[in-house]
Amino acid sequence: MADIVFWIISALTVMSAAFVVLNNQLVYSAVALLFTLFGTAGLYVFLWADFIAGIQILVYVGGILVLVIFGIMLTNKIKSVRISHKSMQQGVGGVVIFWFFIFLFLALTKAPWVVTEAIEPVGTVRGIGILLLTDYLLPFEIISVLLLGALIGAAVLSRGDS
Amino acid sequence: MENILSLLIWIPILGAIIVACLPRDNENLVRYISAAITGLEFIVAIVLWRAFDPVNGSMQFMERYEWIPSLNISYILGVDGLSLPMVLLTAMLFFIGVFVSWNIKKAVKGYFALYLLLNAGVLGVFLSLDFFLFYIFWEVMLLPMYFLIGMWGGPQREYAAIKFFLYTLFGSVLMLIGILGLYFTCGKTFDILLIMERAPEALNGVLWWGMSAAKVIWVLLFIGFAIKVPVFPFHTWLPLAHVEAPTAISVLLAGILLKLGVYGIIRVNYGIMPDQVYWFAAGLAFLGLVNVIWGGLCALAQTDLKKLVAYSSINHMGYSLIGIAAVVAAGEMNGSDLKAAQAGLSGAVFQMFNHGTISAMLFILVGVVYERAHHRDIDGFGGLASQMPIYTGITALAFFAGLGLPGFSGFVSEAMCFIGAFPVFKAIVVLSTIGILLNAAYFLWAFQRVFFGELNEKYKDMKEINGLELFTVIPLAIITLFFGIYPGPYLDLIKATMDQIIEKIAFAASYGVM
Amino acid sequence: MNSLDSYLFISSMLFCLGLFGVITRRNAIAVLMGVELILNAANINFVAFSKFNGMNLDGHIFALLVIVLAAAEAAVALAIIINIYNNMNTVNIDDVSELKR
Amino acid sequence: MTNLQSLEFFIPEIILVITILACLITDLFLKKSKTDLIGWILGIGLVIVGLSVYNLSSVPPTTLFLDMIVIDPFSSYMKIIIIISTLLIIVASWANNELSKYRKGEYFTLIGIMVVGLFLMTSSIDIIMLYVSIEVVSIMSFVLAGYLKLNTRSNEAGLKYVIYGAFSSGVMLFGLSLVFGLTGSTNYFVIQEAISSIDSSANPALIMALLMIFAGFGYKISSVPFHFWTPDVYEGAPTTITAYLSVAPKAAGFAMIIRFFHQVFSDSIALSGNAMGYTDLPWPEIIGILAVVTMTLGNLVAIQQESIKRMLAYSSIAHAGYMMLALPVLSIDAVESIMIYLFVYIFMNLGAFFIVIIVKNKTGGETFDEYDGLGWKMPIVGALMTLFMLSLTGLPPTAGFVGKLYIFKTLVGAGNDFLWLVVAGGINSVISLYYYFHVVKVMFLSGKRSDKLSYPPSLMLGLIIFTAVPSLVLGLYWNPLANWVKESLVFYSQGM
Amino acid sequence: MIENPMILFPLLILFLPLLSFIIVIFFGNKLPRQGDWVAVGSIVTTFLLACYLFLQMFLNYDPDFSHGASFSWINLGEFKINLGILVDNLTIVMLLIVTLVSSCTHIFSLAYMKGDIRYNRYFAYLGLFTFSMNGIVLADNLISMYMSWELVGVSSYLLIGHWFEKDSAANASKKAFLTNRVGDIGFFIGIMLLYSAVGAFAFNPIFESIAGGQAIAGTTLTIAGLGIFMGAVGKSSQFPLHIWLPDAMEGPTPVSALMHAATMVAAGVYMCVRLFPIFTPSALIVIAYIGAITAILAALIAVSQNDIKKVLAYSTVSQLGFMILAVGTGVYTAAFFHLLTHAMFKANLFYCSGSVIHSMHHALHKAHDHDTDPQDMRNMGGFKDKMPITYFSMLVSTLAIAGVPLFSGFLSKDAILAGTLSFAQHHPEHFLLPFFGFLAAALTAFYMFRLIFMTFHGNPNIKSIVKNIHESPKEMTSPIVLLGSLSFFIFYTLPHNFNPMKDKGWFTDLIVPRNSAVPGSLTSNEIAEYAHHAHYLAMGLSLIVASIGILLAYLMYQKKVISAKNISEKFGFFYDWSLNKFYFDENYNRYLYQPFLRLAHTISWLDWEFYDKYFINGFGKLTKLLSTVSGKFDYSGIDQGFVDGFGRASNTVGKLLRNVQTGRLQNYLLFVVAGILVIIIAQAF
Repeated sequence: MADIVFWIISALTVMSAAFVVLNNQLVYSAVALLFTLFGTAGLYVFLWADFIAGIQILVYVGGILVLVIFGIMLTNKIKSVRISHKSMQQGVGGVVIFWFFIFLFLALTKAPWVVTEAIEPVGTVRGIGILLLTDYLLPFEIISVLLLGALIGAAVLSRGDS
Repeated sequence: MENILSLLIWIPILGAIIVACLPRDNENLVRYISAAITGLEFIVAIVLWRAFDPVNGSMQFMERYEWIPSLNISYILGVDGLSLPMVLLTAMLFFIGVFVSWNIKKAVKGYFALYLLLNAGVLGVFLSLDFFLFYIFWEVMLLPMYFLIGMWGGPQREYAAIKFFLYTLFGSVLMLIGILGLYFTCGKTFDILLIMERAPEALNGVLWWGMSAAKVIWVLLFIGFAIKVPVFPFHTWLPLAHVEAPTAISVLLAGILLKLGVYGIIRVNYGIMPDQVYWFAAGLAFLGLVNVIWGGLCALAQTDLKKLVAYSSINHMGYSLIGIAAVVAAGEMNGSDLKAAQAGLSGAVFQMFNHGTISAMLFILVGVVYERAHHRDIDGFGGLASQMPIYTGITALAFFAGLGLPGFSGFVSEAMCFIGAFPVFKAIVVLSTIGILLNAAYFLWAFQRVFFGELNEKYKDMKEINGLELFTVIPLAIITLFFGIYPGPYLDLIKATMDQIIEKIAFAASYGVM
Repeated sequence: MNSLDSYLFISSMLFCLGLFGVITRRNAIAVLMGVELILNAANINFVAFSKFNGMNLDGHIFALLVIVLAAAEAAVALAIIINIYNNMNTVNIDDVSELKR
Repeated sequence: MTNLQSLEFFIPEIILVITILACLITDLFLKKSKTDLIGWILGIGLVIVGLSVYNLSSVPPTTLFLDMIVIDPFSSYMKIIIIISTLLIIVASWANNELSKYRKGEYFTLIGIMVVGLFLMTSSIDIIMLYVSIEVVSIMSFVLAGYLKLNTRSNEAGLKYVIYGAFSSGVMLFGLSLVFGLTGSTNYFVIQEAISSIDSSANPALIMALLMIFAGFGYKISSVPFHFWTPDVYEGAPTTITAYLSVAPKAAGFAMIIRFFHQVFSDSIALSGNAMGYTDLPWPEIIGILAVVTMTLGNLVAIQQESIKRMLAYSSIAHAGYMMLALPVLSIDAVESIMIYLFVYIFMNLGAFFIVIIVKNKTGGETFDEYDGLGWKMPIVGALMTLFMLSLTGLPPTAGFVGKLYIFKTLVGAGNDFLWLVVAGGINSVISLYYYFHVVKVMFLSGKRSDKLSYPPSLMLGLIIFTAVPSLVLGLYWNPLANWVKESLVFYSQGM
Repeated sequence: MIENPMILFPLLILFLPLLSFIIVIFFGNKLPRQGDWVAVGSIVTTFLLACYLFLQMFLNYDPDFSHGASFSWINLGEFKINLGILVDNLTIVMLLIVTLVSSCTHIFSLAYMKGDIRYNRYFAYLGLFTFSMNGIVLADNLISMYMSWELVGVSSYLLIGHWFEKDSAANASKKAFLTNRVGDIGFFIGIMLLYSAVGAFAFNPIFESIAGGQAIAGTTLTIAGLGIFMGAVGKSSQFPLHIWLPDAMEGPTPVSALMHAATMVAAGVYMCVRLFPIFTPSALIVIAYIGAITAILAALIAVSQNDIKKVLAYSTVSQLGFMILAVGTGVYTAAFFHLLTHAMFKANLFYCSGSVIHSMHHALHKAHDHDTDPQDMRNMGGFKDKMPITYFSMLVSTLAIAGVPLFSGFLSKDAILAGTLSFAQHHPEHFLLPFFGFLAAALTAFYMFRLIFMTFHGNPNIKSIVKNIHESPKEMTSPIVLLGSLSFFIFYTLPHNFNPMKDKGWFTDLIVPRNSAVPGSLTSNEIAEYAHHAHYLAMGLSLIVASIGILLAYLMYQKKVISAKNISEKFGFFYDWSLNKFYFDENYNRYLYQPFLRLAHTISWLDWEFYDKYFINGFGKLTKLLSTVSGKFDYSGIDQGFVDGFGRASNTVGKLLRNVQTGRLQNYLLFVVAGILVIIIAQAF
C-alpha cells in the first residue's frame, strides 16, 4: 500500500514537473509547480522528514509559489490566464538532457552511498531544534542576517520613493 | 664611482620626472633641460669609459643590492666590454637625439619625459645583470616607445605603435617563460651571472615537452630577442615603426633598440647556454643570410626613402647575426679556429655599434629632407645635389658608409663578420656576399634618384642643411670614419670580454651535446 | 521498493527537468520555476541521504536552510520584478528622451 | 570549539553585524541627502573590523562554532583584502553620481551584510556554511546590482543576476547533496577523509558532483561557462557595485575554491610543499582547460566592446582565468601566486573602475567616445588610466606584472604538465594588450592639446591616486606583500 | 723605419694626395683658384718623390730590391690584420706610372675643366683617386689592397658622375660601381678562402704557405685564385664585366685618361701580376681565355664605333685583355710591361682626344651649334693642320698601340704575343689564344688608324666648325707632348739596348718574373725560355698583322678605295653586332637587371603586401575574427548594438522578462550540460 502511494506521489511529482517545463501557459506551469511541490512534500513524509514536509508546504507552497504567481500576474497585463510564452531548443535540449539524465542516474545508482540502518524516529523537530542551536547555530544565525538583508533589499527595491 | 652605473640609469629617470614637472608652456626650457640631462648622461658614460679597464674581460663596476629576497631578486648592475660600447652609443645617440627632436612642436613636455624614460630603459637593459631587472627595463622601453611612435609619428602612427607593441610583447612573453624556466632549473635565482655558472649543468637532461629544456629555453629567449633585432620572419614591425616614428625615434630605434636583440642573444643565450650555440649556430647564420638578402631585396624595391633605410637595417643586422654565428668556429669539431671566432664575434659586436652610428646618420638625414619636402618619395626628388651640396655630401658619406665602403667603420665590421663565419658556414657566407652588392645597389640607386639628374623645379628653393642638423650628423660621421680607419680602440675595448665568451663557448664544445 | 535509488531516480528526474526548463524557457519567471525544481531535487537528495544514513539530521538542516534561502531569493526576485513594473510604467509614459538616446 | 568559546574569535563579524544594525537604525533618522553618513559609519566599523581581524590573524589556526568555520591566517588575509576593497568602494560611492538620486543608507547596509557573507566564504569549512555564505553574498549582490531603480539597465542586471544566481547555486546545491550522500557528512575534513578512502565506483558521481559544485564556484568568480551574467550585470549595475563585484566576491570565491579543493579534493599533504596530491579525479585538467577558455574568451570578447565598463567586465573574466591558471597546480606556490594576484588586482581593477566613474560623472557615458582625447583634457586621469591599463595587461614595472609573474612562475615551476598553460597565459597577455591599449590610444593618440585642463573632484582624485600608488609601487617593491602572503599561507587542517 | 726614404717617400706619395683631397674638398671653395694649386702641387710632389724612388731603384739595379713596413691594424689575439706597404721594383714602376699620369692629368685638367661648376671637387676627387690607387700599388696585404680597391671604385664613381645632371653620367657612375662590386665580391670570397686556409692576409706569408702546399692546394686554390681574379675582371673591365668601361666615358676626358685608360683599369692587371704566384695552372687557363676573349671582343666592337672616346674605351678594354692574356699564359712581366707602355700611350691618346673634343666644343659653342655631337668622329676630319701638336702626338701613340717598331707598344705587345704563341706551342689545344691575340692586334691597328684618318685627315665633314678649331692651350699640350714622346721605345730599353726590336732593357732587368708559388707549375725560367723561342715568329706575325690593319684602314678611310659602307652592308649582321657592342647591355638588362629588379619587387611585395598583411596581420585578423565569433557566441552582436539605447529592454515589462534571456545563454548551458556529459562518459565510464 505504502509503495503504491509512494509511486503515485512520485508520478505526480515528476509529471507535474514535466508539465511545468513543457507547458506553454505560464499560469498553468505555476499551478503544475504547486503539484510538484506538494508531491515533494509527500516524498519527505515517506522519508520520515515530517518537519521538512511541513516547512515545504508552508514556505514553498504558501510563500514562494504565491510570489511566483504574483509575479506572473503583475508583469503581464492579464486579460486571461492564458499567458503564452515560448520555449526554444527543446529538441536538442531534450536529447542532451535525456542522455544527461541517463548517465546521471547511472552514476548515482552505481555510487557507494553511505548507508546506515536506522529506525523511524518519533519526530524530527526535536532533533532539528537541538542541531540548530548547537552544531548549526552559526548558519542559523547567519540566515537571520540574510533574511534581514533580503528584507531590506526587497523593501528598497519595491518601495515607491524618489 | 662606486655607483656610476646606477647614476647612469637614474639620471634619466629623475630627468623624466623633472621634465614632467616643468611648466608646460615653456617649451624651450624643456628642450634645454632635456639636452642638459642627456648631456650629463653622456659625460657620465664617458667617465665610465675612461675608468673602464679593457684588459679585464669580466664585469666591472658591479653593484649588488637585495631587492626582493623572497624571490631572490636583486638589483645587480655591471658593465663589461660587450655592454660598455653600447652604453656609450646609447648615451651619445640620446644626446644627439634631443637636438634631432628640437623641432617637435606637439606636447613637448610629454615627448621629452617619455624620451628620457626610454633612455633609462635602454641603459637599464644594457647594464642589468639580474633577469628580473633586465626584464623590467626591457618592458619599460615599450611604453615610451608606444607613445613616441603613436603620438608624434606619421599618418599610420597608431597602427605602427600598437603593432610594435604587440610584436615586442609577444616576444617578451616568450622570453619571460624562458627566464622562469632558467629560474627554476638553476636554483631559483634571477642572478644572470649565477645562472651562467649553473645553467650548463642544471639544464643537462631536463626535458620540456619531451624536448631538451635547454633547447626550448634557447628558442624562447631567441624569439624574444629576434623580434627586437629583427630577425626574419619577425621583422615586419620594423619598416612600419621606422617609417611612422618621428626622426629622432627612428634614429634611436635603429641605432640602439635593434642592438638590444643581438646584445641579448650574446649576453643571455650565449652566456647561459654556450653548449646550445653549436646546435643553433647554423640556423642563426642562415637567418642572417635571409636577413641580408631579404632585407636587401626589399630595400631595393622601396620608393620611400625611410622605408629603404629601415629595410637596410634588416639587411645590416643580418651581417651581425652571421658574425655571432661564427663563434662556433672556436669549437673543437670546427677545428678550434679561434681567429675566425674572434673575427666573427668581435665583428658582430662592432657591427652593432657601427650600424648604430650609420643608421642614425641615415635616419637623421632622411629626416632633414622630410622636414623640407614633407614627403620621402625617392622618385619625387631629383637633382638635389645641385641645390644642397653640403647635404648631398654628407648623405653620400652616410650612404657610402652604409654600403660598407672601406674607410668607414661598417666595412671593417662586415668584413670581420664574413671572414669569421667563412670557415664554418662557407655556403652561407658566399651567398650573403650578394648582400654587399645589394647594399651598393639600393643605396646608389636611391642616391641617384634623389640627388642626381636635373633639379626638380619644386625644390629649387629648398634650404641647405642647417647648423643644428649638421651638429647632429657630424659627430656620427666622424666616429664612423675614425673607426673605419682605425678600429683598434674599439676592438681593444671589447677584446677581453669577447675572448671570455669565446673561451666559454669553446669549452662548452667539450661537454655540450650537438 | 522505496529504496534510496528510487528517491535518487525522482530527484535526478526533477533535476533534469529543472535543467531542461532553464535551458529551454524564454521567460524569466519560467526559468525561475525551473530553478525551483532543481532546488527541490537537491532537497529530496538531502533528506533521502539523511534517512538512509541512519537518520543523520544534517541533511534535514540543509534542506531547511535551502527552503528558507529559496524564499528569500524569491522575495528579492519578486521585488526586482515589481520594481521593473513600477519603473516601466513611469518610463513608458513620460521618459521618452531616454529611449531616443 | 564550542559556540560560546568561539565568540571570542568571532569578534570581527560581531562588530560588523553591530555596525550593520547601527547603519540600519541611523538610516531611519536621516534625510536622503545625508545618507552618506551611513558610509562613514560602515567605514569606521570596517576599520575596526579590520583591526580586529589583524589582531586575530596571529592566533593559532582553529575551528569555530563546532567546525563550521575556521580562523587562520589565510582567511585573515582574504578578509583584509575584502575590507580594503569595501572601504575603497564606500568612498567611491560617495562620489558616484549614479547613486545621488537614491538613498544610500540601505546601500551601505547591504554592502555591510555582503561583507559578512564574504568573510564566511573565506573561512567556512562546512558545506552548509559554504552554501549559506554564498547565498548571503549572492542575494545582497542581486539587490545592489538592481539598486538603480529608475534605470532599466540596472533592473535588468538585477533580474538576470537573480535568475542565474539562483540557477547556479541550485546546481551547486545538487552537487553538494551528492557529496553529502557519498560521505555522509557536511564537514570538509570528514568529507576529505571519506573521499580518500572511497571506492572507485564513486568516481562518476564524484565527478558529477564536482562539476556541479564548480558551477557555483565558477559563477562567483565568473569563470567560463558560468560567466554569462557578468557582462550585463557589470554593465547595468551601479559602477561602484560593478567594481565591487569584480574584486571582493572574486577574492572570496577564490579563497573558497582554494580551501575547498585543498581540503576536500586533495590529500592532506597538498599544502606541505610543492608536491601536489589529489585524488584520481581529473579536476586539475578540467580547471586548467576552463582557465584557458575563460581568459581567452574574456580577452577575445573584450576586444570588440564599445563600452569601457563592458570591456572591463570581460577583462575581469579574463583575469579570473589568469588566476585560475594556478588552481590546477595548487601547491603553496600556486596559492601564494593567487593571493598576490588578488591583492594587486584589487588596486588596478578598482582604479580603472574609479576612472570610469569619474568619466561617467563628467560626461554621462562610458563608451570609448567619451574617452576620446581624455589624456589631453584630464592629464592626470589619462596618465593613471594608462597605468591601470598597463597593470591590467601585466607589463612591468606595474603590480599587474608581479601578479602574472607569480602565476607564470608557479606554472613553470610545476613542470611539464602545466607549461602549456603558461604559453596560453602569455599569448593571452598579448591579446589583452590590444584592447587595454585601445583605451590608451583613444585617450592620447587621438585628440589634441586642449588649453583647458580639468581635474576630477578631489575625492575621486585621491581615490585613483590611492589605487595607483600600489599599482605602481607593488610592481617595484613587493617584498612586504610577499612576506605577508608567506606568513598568511597557513591553513587550518585537520592534523593540527 | 719611417726615416728610411724608401718607406717615408712611398708613404708621402700615398698620403699627400689624401691631404690634398681633404684640403680641397673642405676648403677648396675658400682658397684662391678653388685650391687647384694644392692638388697640382701635391701631385707633382708625389711625382718627384716617385722619380726619386725610381732613380734609387735604377741606381741599385737590383731585381730583388724590396722594402716593407707594416703596423698592427686589428689585433684580437689570434685574429690579426697588419696593414703595411711593400716597396719593390714593381711598386716603384707602378708608382711612377700613377704619379706621372696623374700629374699630367692634373695639369691637363687645369685648362680642360676651367670654369666647371664643381671645379674644386673635381680636383679633390682626383686626389682621392690618386691616394687609393697608390694604396693598391703599395699594399702588402689583401685587406689593404681590397680597401684601396673599393676606394678606387668610389673615386671612379664620383668622377664619372661629375656631371650628374646628365642622367647618362649618373647611370654610368652607378653602373661602374656596381659592376666593380660584382668583381669585388669574388675578390673578397677569394680573400676569405685564402685567409681561412692560410691564416694571413699579407702577400709573402700567403706565397710561402702556398709554396708549402699544405694549407691550400688544388681546386680550393684554383677557386681562391679565380675569386681574386674576379676583382681584376671587374676593375680591368674584362669580359663579362667589361660593360661599364665604355659608359664610364661620360666622365670628363682627363679622368678617362687617368683612370679608365692608364691606371685604375690597369689595377686589375697589377693585382694579377702582384699575386701571380697564387694562380694555379687551371686558374691561369681561365684567366688566359678571359683575356683573349676580351681582347678580341672589344677590338671587334671598336672597329665600328663612331664616338672617338668609345673607340678609345674599347681599345683600352682590348689592350687590357692582352695584358690579362699575358698573365694567363704565364708571361706576366710582359703584361706589366704592356701596362707600362699602354699607360703612356693610351693616356696620351685620351688627352689628344680630349684636346680634340675640347676644341670641338669651343667651335660648336662659337657656331651656336648645340646639336652636333662633339665626340662623333663623323663630324670631324681635317683637323691635322689646325691642331698639329695634338695630331703628331696622337699619331705617335697610335703607332705605338698598333705595334709598329720603334715605338713602345711594339716591344710589349710582341712580348705578350710571343708568350701566348709559345704557350700554344706547348699546349696546342689552346691554339685559339694566339689566334685571338693576333687577330685583335690586327684589328687594333685597323681601328686606331681609322680613328686617325677620320679625325685628322681627309676633308672636314662639317666645314663651319673647322675654321674655329684650334690648338689647345699649353696646360693641355704639354702633357700631350710629354706622354707622346714617352711612346718611343728608347725609354724602356735603357740603358743597354738601342735595338728597337728587342725588349731587353732596364725593365726586363729589374722586373724579373718570379716562380709561381703553386707547386708543380712551370718555373719562370722555363716560361721565359719557351717565350724566347717563339720570339721571332711572334715578331714577324705581329708585324704582318699590324701592317695589314694599317693598310686596310688607309685604304678604307684615307684613300676610300674600299667603301666602308659597302663592307658594313655586306656584313650587315656582324656590323650590327659590333656597332651594338654584341648587345651585351641589352641582354644584361633583359636577363639580369630586370629579372633582378622584378625579384626585388616581388620580395618586397611578398614581405609587405603578403607576409605582413596576410600572415602577421593575419594573426591580428584571426584574433579579431575569433573575437567576433566568440563575441557572437558569448553575447549576440545584435544585442550589443541595442545595449546603449536600451532598446532591448523595450517598453513592456513582460517583454523585458521574456527577452531578458537571449538564446545564447541557454545555448551555453546546453553546451555546458553536453560538456559535462562528455566528461562524465570519458572519465567515469
